[in-house]
Amino acid sequence: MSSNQRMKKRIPPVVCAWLILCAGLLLPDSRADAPPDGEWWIKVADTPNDDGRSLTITWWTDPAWPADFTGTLLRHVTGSEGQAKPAEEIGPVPLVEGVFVDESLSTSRIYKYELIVQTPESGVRTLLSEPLSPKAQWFNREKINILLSVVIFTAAIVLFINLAKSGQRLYIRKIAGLEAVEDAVGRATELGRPVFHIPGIGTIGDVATLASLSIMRRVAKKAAEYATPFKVPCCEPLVMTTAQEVVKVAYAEAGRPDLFRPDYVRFLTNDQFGYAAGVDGMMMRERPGAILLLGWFMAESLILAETGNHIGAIQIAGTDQASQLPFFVAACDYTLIGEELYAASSYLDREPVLLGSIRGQDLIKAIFMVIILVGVLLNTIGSVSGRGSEEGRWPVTAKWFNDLFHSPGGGGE
Amino acid sequence: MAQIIGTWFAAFLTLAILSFLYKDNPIYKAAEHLYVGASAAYAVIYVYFFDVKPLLLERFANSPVLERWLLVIPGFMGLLMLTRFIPKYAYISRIPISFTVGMGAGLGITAAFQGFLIPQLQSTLIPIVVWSTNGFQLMDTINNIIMVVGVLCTLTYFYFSKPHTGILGHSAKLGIVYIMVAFGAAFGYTFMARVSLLIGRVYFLVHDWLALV
Amino acid sequence: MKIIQLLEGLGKVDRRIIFLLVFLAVLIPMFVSKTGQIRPEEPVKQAYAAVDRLKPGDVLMVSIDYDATSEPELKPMLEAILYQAFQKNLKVVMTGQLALGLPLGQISLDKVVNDLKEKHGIVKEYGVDYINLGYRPGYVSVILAIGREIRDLFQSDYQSKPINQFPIMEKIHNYDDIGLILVLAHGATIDTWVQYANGRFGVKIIAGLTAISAPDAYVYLNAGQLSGLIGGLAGAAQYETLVGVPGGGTRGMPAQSWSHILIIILVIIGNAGYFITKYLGGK
Amino acid sequence: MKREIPILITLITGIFMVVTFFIPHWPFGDMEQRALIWFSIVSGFAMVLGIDSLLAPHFKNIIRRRAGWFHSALLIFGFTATLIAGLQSGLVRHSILAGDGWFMWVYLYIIVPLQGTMFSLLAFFIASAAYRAFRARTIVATLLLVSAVLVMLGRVPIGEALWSRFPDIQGWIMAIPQTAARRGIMIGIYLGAAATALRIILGIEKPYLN
Repeated sequence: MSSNQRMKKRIPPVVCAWLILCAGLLLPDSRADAPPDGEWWIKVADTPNDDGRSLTITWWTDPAWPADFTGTLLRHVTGSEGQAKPAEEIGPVPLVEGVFVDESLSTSRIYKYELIVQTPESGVRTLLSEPLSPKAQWFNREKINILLSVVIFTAAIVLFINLAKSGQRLYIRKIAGLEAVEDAVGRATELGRPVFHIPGIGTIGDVATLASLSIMRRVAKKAAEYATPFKVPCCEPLVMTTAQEVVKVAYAEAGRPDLFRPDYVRFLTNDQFGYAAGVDGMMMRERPGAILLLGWFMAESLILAETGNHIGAIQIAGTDQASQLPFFVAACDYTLIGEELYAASSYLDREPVLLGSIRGQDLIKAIFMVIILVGVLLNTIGSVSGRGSEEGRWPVTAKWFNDLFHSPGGGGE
Repeated sequence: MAQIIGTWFAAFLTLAILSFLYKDNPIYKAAEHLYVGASAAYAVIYVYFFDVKPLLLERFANSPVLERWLLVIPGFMGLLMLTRFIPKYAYISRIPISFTVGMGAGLGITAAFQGFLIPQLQSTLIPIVVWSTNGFQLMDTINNIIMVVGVLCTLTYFYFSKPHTGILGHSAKLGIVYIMVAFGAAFGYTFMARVSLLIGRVYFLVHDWLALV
Repeated sequence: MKIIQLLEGLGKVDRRIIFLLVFLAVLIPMFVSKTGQIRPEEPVKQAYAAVDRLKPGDVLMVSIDYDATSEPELKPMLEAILYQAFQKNLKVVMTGQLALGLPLGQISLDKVVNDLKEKHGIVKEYGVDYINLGYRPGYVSVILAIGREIRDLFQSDYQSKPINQFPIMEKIHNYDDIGLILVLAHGATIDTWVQYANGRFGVKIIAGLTAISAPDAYVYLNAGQLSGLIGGLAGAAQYETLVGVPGGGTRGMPAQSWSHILIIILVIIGNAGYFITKYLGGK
Repeated sequence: MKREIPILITLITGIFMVVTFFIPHWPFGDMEQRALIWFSIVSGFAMVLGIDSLLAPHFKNIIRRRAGWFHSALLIFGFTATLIAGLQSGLVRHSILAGDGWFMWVYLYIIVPLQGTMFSLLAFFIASAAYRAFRARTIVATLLLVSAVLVMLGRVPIGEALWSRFPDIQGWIMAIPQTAARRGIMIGIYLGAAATALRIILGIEKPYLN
């Protein structure tokens, strides 16, 4: 049984382990439940998963009051050396809600909370909580599903990279745009015209720009072999400095370090449309034979692509900005849609290690599709059986399954 | 007074850029170079007054000691970047480059999962037969089916490690159908945005400059 | 044969003629046409309802996340919402994530305040009914700081006057005191507002976006992270119709109609020329 | 040595950024925003290199009176004028956003018209690109063309005058099929971005090193 099949055996258990682990750790925290004898109380607890600067105060008074009935909440602060400061009034709080999160506190102080309730029947009653000082947690439990996703993702990629190292022949489907890169540079050389590589307006922090730099290395090497001028106008200084290194290394690899001229890679301006104006001017005057538009683009994408089309250059575009892809599809000869841009470096080199990472990526995509199918099935049964109402729903698991993928800060509800 | 001169100068620059549509000409070339120069200086002013001064200098001046030493890291990395001016030591600049590339890559992984993958996966877990308290919802059912089929097929189009034949081939073909409909829609939707900008410029020429309307 | 050559020419019109037609399609309606009837869409109605639900005295925070390049689309939205907010006696707090957007926001603020005084006799006072807190760098850290305590980063307004002297700021500390946030953006800043302000602090957000970034925000509207979405100049015109104050959006719509019809005619002509060349041209 | 240290730095920084994402404790809690601020600081320094790379060739053009030196002079004039205006507003009027400062004049009457007009060229280019590219050569190309026309008709009052259902069709196309395809493309994009980032951290892909 080749390692491929054996590895296939191990996927289902990995997915199930993940689902169970996710569920186990995501059990809802303890909710404020009504005390048996209706006695009023106030409790202070450290807000979980925070940097230790906030406390959560919960209280129980009389649930029958109107929603907007308020009491006043006071905060008593004692410094680290024990000196008590005067009570600070936090302000009116709706009593029925029963919870308040106090922010921007400090881990080195101790806090006590006093709730003053003014009611016609029972006059003034005050509730005083236990003293507590906030603690910072070292792990954010709400992000457990993200941690597990990243771990599974990395495991899949590394697994397939090692698989590839052991000589496993790996397939990658044809990407038209990348096939055309080589003959685009060739055509520009025949016409004796330069090749432009336009890395877009992204910064070094954008992964699309990093992918563009990876492709730039292979294209620059080809241009060096054909001794064709290779121009890279940049819109961000950090990208320019990195691109200069990339092109220098590529020319050295092609054995033509002498041909490399630092002003091949030039910074134009940081402004999106100043850059477009400058590059359009360069295109009209230097008439490149091949233009590569790869990286992070915004609205200026069509200004560049339409001018390139007008001067008759072969244009290969690729970006991860879904909003700009329609314009590249309309104006360029080949377009790398989103993920095809990231697969480019693996495709052009066919290095087993890179192809392995593509296989790992596809495995995660397969897992995503399985999750969607399972989720859709559960939700459909839930919707049909419950006739839309909450309590009648048979697989209560549907809501629980959806909550597995709640992302704090991602706001997925 | 400054406003009148400004409006006339702005009108000249507007017409100079529009002349590029006819053909590349010295007036456009002049406006282009003026623009590249002015916008580069505008970037320098912007970066100094809104990035380096407040985030490094002012924060360094009035923040607690611990925060202050953390700021030394980017400041030091920035200085190392300037070694590129001396060809002999230019290789030292690889340190800040590798540092920023590492930071960008590290941020990229977690942001991808927290910011998009997990939430969007969650919003695709929808029923494909929709019942609500007042009975069967036909429209919602059709919409949800189209949504789920669309997401799955588009994902198969990006499947690299298997040839697109058989079921995978059909779903990839349906995927490219969805993609092209989405591209056409986005193209049509955004034409209005571009025209609005042209309306803004033409209104400036006609109203602020020539006061015809 | 002459006619076929002519018809084939339909497929190869020189691009400069197309450019001239586009220019005329925008220029002529400014002198001639009046706007057709505008019917507001669901996302725009939701945005209008989100503002309408606020009670007098509630706070509307406006974030100017655009600059001059997308002002033609977003300025009409800002002014229409400011009219609505001031007529409902809401408190308006303006800030922004793009430094050079703030002066443009201030110009619109002054314009609406003056119009209200001259045309409707409604007097709005700086520091009491509205305030402009100016720009603070840091982007994500600014959005998070407002969640904790707005004074962590905003001690003074855009003219560096201390904010505690202004009555409007007395009861404003963080998102709990803000009824609704209006984000006017031309790019990805809406993702950050949704991710942090709505995701982490649960404050309601409506977005006014350029037509180019509005398609991305449908996923947020669809998932309930946004309470309303105004997209492009059409969205601005629809919102102006709801508020009943015609402005840049309504004025621009005739030129939009003419240019859209023009591009559809061009596509039809292009295809006609293509098919004629393909089938008849061959003979 | 020139290869191993950068690879090591990228590895350590990358893993550090992933791990701190899960730690709320100070100083790791807001490491994300700290990183964004650090980016702008390092890029602030790199701006010096950028400006040198921009101005140096143009200075050479002027000194050597090469063809087009006048345009280079114009570029340098634009640069110095804006720099002086920025310093005047920033230092003399304490804020470059000051309404009556020189910088605001340069911004409103030079940068805004140039930026706005360059952006508005897109209205022309979209029309010529649509005319040339929207040809019903294949079924898929026809879909692109039909969906673009339907959405355009749904966006303008004249479209609605032709048939009242156009806006609803446009709304449906944008909300359902467009959202589905965009979500599929974006899931692919973010997975690809995460994989590329991982390859860079692990040193499998190092574009700027040999």
